[in-house]
Amino acid sequence: MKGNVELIIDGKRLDGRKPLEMREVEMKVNVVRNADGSAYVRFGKTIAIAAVYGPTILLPKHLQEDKLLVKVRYSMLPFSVDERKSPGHDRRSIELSKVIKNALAPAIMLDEYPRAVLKVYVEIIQADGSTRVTGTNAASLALAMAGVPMKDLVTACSVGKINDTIVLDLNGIEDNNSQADMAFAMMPSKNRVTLWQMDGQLTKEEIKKMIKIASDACKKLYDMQKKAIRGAFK
Amino acid sequence: MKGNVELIIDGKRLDGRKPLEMREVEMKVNVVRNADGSAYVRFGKTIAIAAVYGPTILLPKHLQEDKLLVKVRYSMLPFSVDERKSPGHDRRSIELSKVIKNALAPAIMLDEYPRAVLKVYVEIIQADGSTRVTGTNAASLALAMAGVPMKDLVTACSVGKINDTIVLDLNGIEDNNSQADMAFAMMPSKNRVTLWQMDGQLTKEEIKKMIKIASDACKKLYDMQKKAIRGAFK
Amino acid sequence: MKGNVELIIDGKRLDGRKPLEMREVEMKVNVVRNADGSAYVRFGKTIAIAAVYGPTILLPKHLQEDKLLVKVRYSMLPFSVDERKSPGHDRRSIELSKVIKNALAPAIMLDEYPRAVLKVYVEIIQADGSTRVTGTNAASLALAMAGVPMKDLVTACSVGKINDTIVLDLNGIEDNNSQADMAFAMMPSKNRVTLWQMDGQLTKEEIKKMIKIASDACKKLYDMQKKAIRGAFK
Amino acid sequence: MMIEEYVREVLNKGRRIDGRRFDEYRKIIVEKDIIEKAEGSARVKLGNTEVIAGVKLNVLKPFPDTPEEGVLIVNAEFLPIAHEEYEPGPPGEDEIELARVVDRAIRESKAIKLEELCIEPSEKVWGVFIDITVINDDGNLMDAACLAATAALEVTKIPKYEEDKIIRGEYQGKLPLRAKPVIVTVAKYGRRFLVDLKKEEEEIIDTKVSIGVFDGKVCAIQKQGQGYISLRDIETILELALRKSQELKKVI
Amino acid sequence: MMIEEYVREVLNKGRRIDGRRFDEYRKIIVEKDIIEKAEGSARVKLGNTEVIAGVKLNVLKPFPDTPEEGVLIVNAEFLPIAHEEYEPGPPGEDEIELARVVDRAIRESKAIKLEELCIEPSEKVWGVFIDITVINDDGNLMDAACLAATAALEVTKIPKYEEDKIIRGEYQGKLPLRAKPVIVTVAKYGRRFLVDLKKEEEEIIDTKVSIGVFDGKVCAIQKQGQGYISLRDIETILELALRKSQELKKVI
Amino acid sequence: MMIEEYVREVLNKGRRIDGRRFDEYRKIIVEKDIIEKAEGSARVKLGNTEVIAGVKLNVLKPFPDTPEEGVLIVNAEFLPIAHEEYEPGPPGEDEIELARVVDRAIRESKAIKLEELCIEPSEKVWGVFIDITVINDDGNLMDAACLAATAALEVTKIPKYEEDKIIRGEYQGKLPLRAKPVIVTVAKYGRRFLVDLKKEEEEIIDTKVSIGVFDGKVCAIQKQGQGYISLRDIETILELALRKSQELKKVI
Repeated sequence: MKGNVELIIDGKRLDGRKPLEMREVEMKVNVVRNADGSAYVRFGKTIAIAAVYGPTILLPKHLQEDKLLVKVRYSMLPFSVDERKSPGHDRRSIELSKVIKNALAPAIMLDEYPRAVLKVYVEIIQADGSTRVTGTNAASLALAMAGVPMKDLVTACSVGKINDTIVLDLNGIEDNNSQADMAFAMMPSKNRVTLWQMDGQLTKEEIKKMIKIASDACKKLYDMQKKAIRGAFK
Repeated sequence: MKGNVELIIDGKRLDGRKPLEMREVEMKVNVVRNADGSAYVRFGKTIAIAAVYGPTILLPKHLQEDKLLVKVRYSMLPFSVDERKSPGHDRRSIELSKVIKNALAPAIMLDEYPRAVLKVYVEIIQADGSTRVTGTNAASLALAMAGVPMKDLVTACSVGKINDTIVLDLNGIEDNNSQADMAFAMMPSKNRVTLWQMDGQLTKEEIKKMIKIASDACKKLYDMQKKAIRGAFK
Repeated sequence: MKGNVELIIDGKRLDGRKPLEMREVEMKVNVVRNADGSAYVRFGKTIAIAAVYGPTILLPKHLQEDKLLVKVRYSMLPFSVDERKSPGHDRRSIELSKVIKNALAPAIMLDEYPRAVLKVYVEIIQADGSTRVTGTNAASLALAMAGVPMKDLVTACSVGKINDTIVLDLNGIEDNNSQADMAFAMMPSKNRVTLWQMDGQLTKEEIKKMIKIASDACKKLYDMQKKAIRGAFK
Repeated sequence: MMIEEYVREVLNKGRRIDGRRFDEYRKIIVEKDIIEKAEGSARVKLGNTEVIAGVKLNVLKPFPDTPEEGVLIVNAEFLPIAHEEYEPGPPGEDEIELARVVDRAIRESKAIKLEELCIEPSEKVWGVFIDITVINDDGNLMDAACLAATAALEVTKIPKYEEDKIIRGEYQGKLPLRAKPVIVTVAKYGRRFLVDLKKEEEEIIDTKVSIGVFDGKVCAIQKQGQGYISLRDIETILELALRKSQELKKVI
Repeated sequence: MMIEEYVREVLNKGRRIDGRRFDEYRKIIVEKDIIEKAEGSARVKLGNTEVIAGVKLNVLKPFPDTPEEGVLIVNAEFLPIAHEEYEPGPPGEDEIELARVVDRAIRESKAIKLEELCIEPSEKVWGVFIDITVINDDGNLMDAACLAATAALEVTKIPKYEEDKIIRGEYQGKLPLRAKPVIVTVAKYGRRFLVDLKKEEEEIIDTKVSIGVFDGKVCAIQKQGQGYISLRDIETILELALRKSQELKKVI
Repeated sequence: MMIEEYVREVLNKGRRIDGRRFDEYRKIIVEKDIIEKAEGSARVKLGNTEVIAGVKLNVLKPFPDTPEEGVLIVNAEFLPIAHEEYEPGPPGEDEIELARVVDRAIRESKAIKLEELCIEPSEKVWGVFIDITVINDDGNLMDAACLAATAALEVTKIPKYEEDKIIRGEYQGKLPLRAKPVIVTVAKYGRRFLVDLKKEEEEIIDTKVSIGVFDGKVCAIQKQGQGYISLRDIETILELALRKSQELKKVI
């Protein structure tokens, strides 16, 4: 079915955006009082809350490693999607938890916390496409607010191909009907890519073009992240 | 549907009882040879066996607390009900295990066994209403037989409202069609209430009346419990 | 249905064998490079791979015993059977794992490895009857290749009754339609029986006759096992 | 330990750590319709405690003994973000108890007109799934959860259903309701009765009774914790719960 | 350790700790129809070992390869009340083995006339669920379990079935039976063969063979434990099992 | 530790522990149709890494949004025989990731003509179950798994289906295919790019990107591991993957 749905009419996407336009983005920090760090990120109707607990000593002892163990858990609330999702960790959530962990870990100074564990939870409150990148942005902010030493923030966005057009920040209907969709995250100040996933059909040239669009978008989002953090310390 | 079934005809309940009449009650102790303490309690066709193991040292060490940890598990045997119940702990059993634990714990001298665990198992052999209170009575007897130091026995019964009449000791069909049913347990010699649950619709005055009936009934059951214990030491 | 299917026509079984003829047997050792010992055994279309890891120290400490703990896990690959078997350990696999463990343990010098654990995995790659005995033969070879000290090899075969005839080495269709089938394993050099299971209907005399056939067959298989081991050290 | 002793000391002096009266709730904020994807939703803040309830409707086969009635399912999850001691995994006894007590308050008060949710007798009825998720736990989850559930039901709409298909995002009307149950949890500390415990208070007070109330009547009772109440406390607890329920009802 | 040594010492002297002969069962008590809610039930006491079996009937879809036959399901649970080492949880290998061996003894002896349990070919047949629950474990659960299962089947009635509904508590007749299988478990200690081990004996004897018997024929064999028997033991074991099965059959 | 240091030392000198070039695969052996019971199967050896993929076909209800299309299900299991660290149990995150990336490579390249697998619209379609089992893990399971899956699909036949029944062992024709996707996993160590890591290399290299390729196009990308790549590495990685994919395609 993919690619058969008309998603761009007169150069505009169904929600009125231009191809390379992001949805409205909102970022807030310290939204979960009990957590050591937390953040709320909204891309259009996609809403993620992330919270960080730790680092704390990992027990039992025989599981300890010589660097910080990062645990990430991504999940979607039952009412975040059209058809109620029954609670519990499905295969998709397990994969995305791993992918987000691998997106964040390169930015964390893992060596500073031997024998410790850090818990990062990403809850998707509402899902309208691009949940993993929205969640990654929230998790990165939550880590920063928790005071976890980081080499840089991690900033993420999605880019895709719909109706033969490359677009930024896919929403739900675009995601479901895309010819290709790519999730991407980087440490913007160092051009280091930490998350890169794609499914669909693309040529090498298309991929290169999309990477350029995604990395440019990340730089804008990076400024918003930094602003959200600064706001908390005002 | 509740309340539409005729359960009281000419002042008599379907099993011939008067509204405030209990079913035949039978109590036996030391029914499970391997257990440190055990008891059998029957209210009409509702049969519960409870057994206690412990207190024993809680392992691993990091789970130890400075007072006795009481674990309670209530379950119904597969053939105890009309439609076979598949084995395993369902949500109802988990809630009732907690409720029974909270009914028993106030009577146990928890401080006397730091770092220890006590296991209380309640098996419903046959279910015809009022299983949680029948099980609570059995568990209380089993604790006493196991020599666990207690402030008092815990004694339990159910009271409900059917066909606008308040009745004592609901059986299965009454429970399923009641306007309200209440489970109640107390330490009778001290008038201390340790279990109190209700669902249905009641006014404050009705509740007060039911509590009076339940606490009076508990005092009679208390005598039977004491008699069962004394019998074991004759 | 059992016993109604014609499985022997003109004295020949459906695959052309005579009643007391085994299927083609193939045995190879060291088929899994990472394992401490491994083997492949094929009885006709039934294929088993076994691998052994250990003995290693058993952790956590409080689980240690004064002799070697042998863990066996038998399982069938999803595509090994006509109707795909979904992954995971079902009741049949749990029973067979125990039965194979009890077939192997008497041959292992358990006292030589206090506080240790030995892991034996049996994977059925393709199932066409007699999988537990094929797996037992493979596991025994894998143990020998792992250098686990043994009193003798364990050798196994199946024998059954179909169309009122006693037959050796049941295949899948014979197994499903047998009047009786028996799984048998022994330490051949000492006439010690370590696995003996039967279901069906048999007289004492029939059982004695079948045991004779099975033990004779085991002695032939024993020579093949020894040959496979010797081949590995050539 | 230090905190526990401090909380006790303050309580023993007849005060609470945040200066409230014993029968006073923290500030309550109720926001409705916050999740567009849900058929109904609400966020409730009780001080720092935050709970979101979402309602989803689905078409189900009815139970055989009520072939013409909709089905109510209540589920609760203490999200691991909500407290450092919460771990992901299957629901624990506290989550199950909370869900079941809220379920009873809604079911027994007949808050939802389930009899109007039949699509085809014995075959198809609406299933009303209420999912309660705890975002931050600073105590008194039970009252917050019931508030959130009731508030979410208030704004729940029934999706269009055409040719055996649910059309998500389009609606045929509001979920028919009859009552607005609330739960008031009354705790006992020494001889005093408190409402709306903060987390620190819950750590040291192990006797609570949750009372479900609607229209001045009681529809659910659940004694909680490893403590006891006296027989003569019962009336006090009921009266306090009935009184405070009036306040709670107003905020929905 | 002390107890184990004592048990060994007594056995080595040719006696048993409770004074029985090697081929002697403890006192067997069988009570039938003890659970009114079950379609059939029995309690078996073998000395201090106590097992309850309950039979429930349900209407099921038959297996595709036997569209006109009822379905037999046997399940076993070692209740946590039965021994201090039993924990609640999913069934362990011992529970599964026990259930499967009893299942085979009943199935292979064709004890139940499953072919008479068809309601509507390929659509509806009776499912016979036998649940074996261990109340107290003082050894030899296998023989006690099969006795309880067979005794429960003896008194099992088929519920009335009208207009696609089971009417619990009313019956259309007895479950049709063909055989009364029993299991005799023979243990080997040194050169001796024993029946009906007590728990203390099971701790030190790790070679057992369970033999299912009906009408003088064998319908199930299961060697258990991490020991071995000699080829020449087989006849002795079979003869002992066949002989003792006569006794067991009488008590049902 | 010693081994890890050795592997690093060799890599730092611009060589690999088994003497291969950085862009060189180990010897690849592909055997097809090795499991008669499967509708399709293949064994792939990448050096000492061994993977078996089996394909089973079953009749399923289609997804509501694709009522005329067959269903693809990919599952992976790292058998406990394959490595001393693999334990039996539910699939872990590595097994799930591997299955899902192979699934995407096959699905997005439209390798299987799912639209030709409809038996009865909205009711019955063929379900294609690909089970990937790792027999021995010596690194680079991803590439080996995709090779095995694609090779197994190449020889998969559709069973006969008559009167609502699958006739196992008889076939109506080949599974209709459109593409042969392969996965090339490129790893980065320092400034070097490697393919086909051995297990010892995987222990020290924590940055990998798996690229699914078919007909010169990319159909799946998955960055793995707790490392990062630079923006400018992307082109290098894509080119290396596209180049090596030609080789892999030939061995199927």
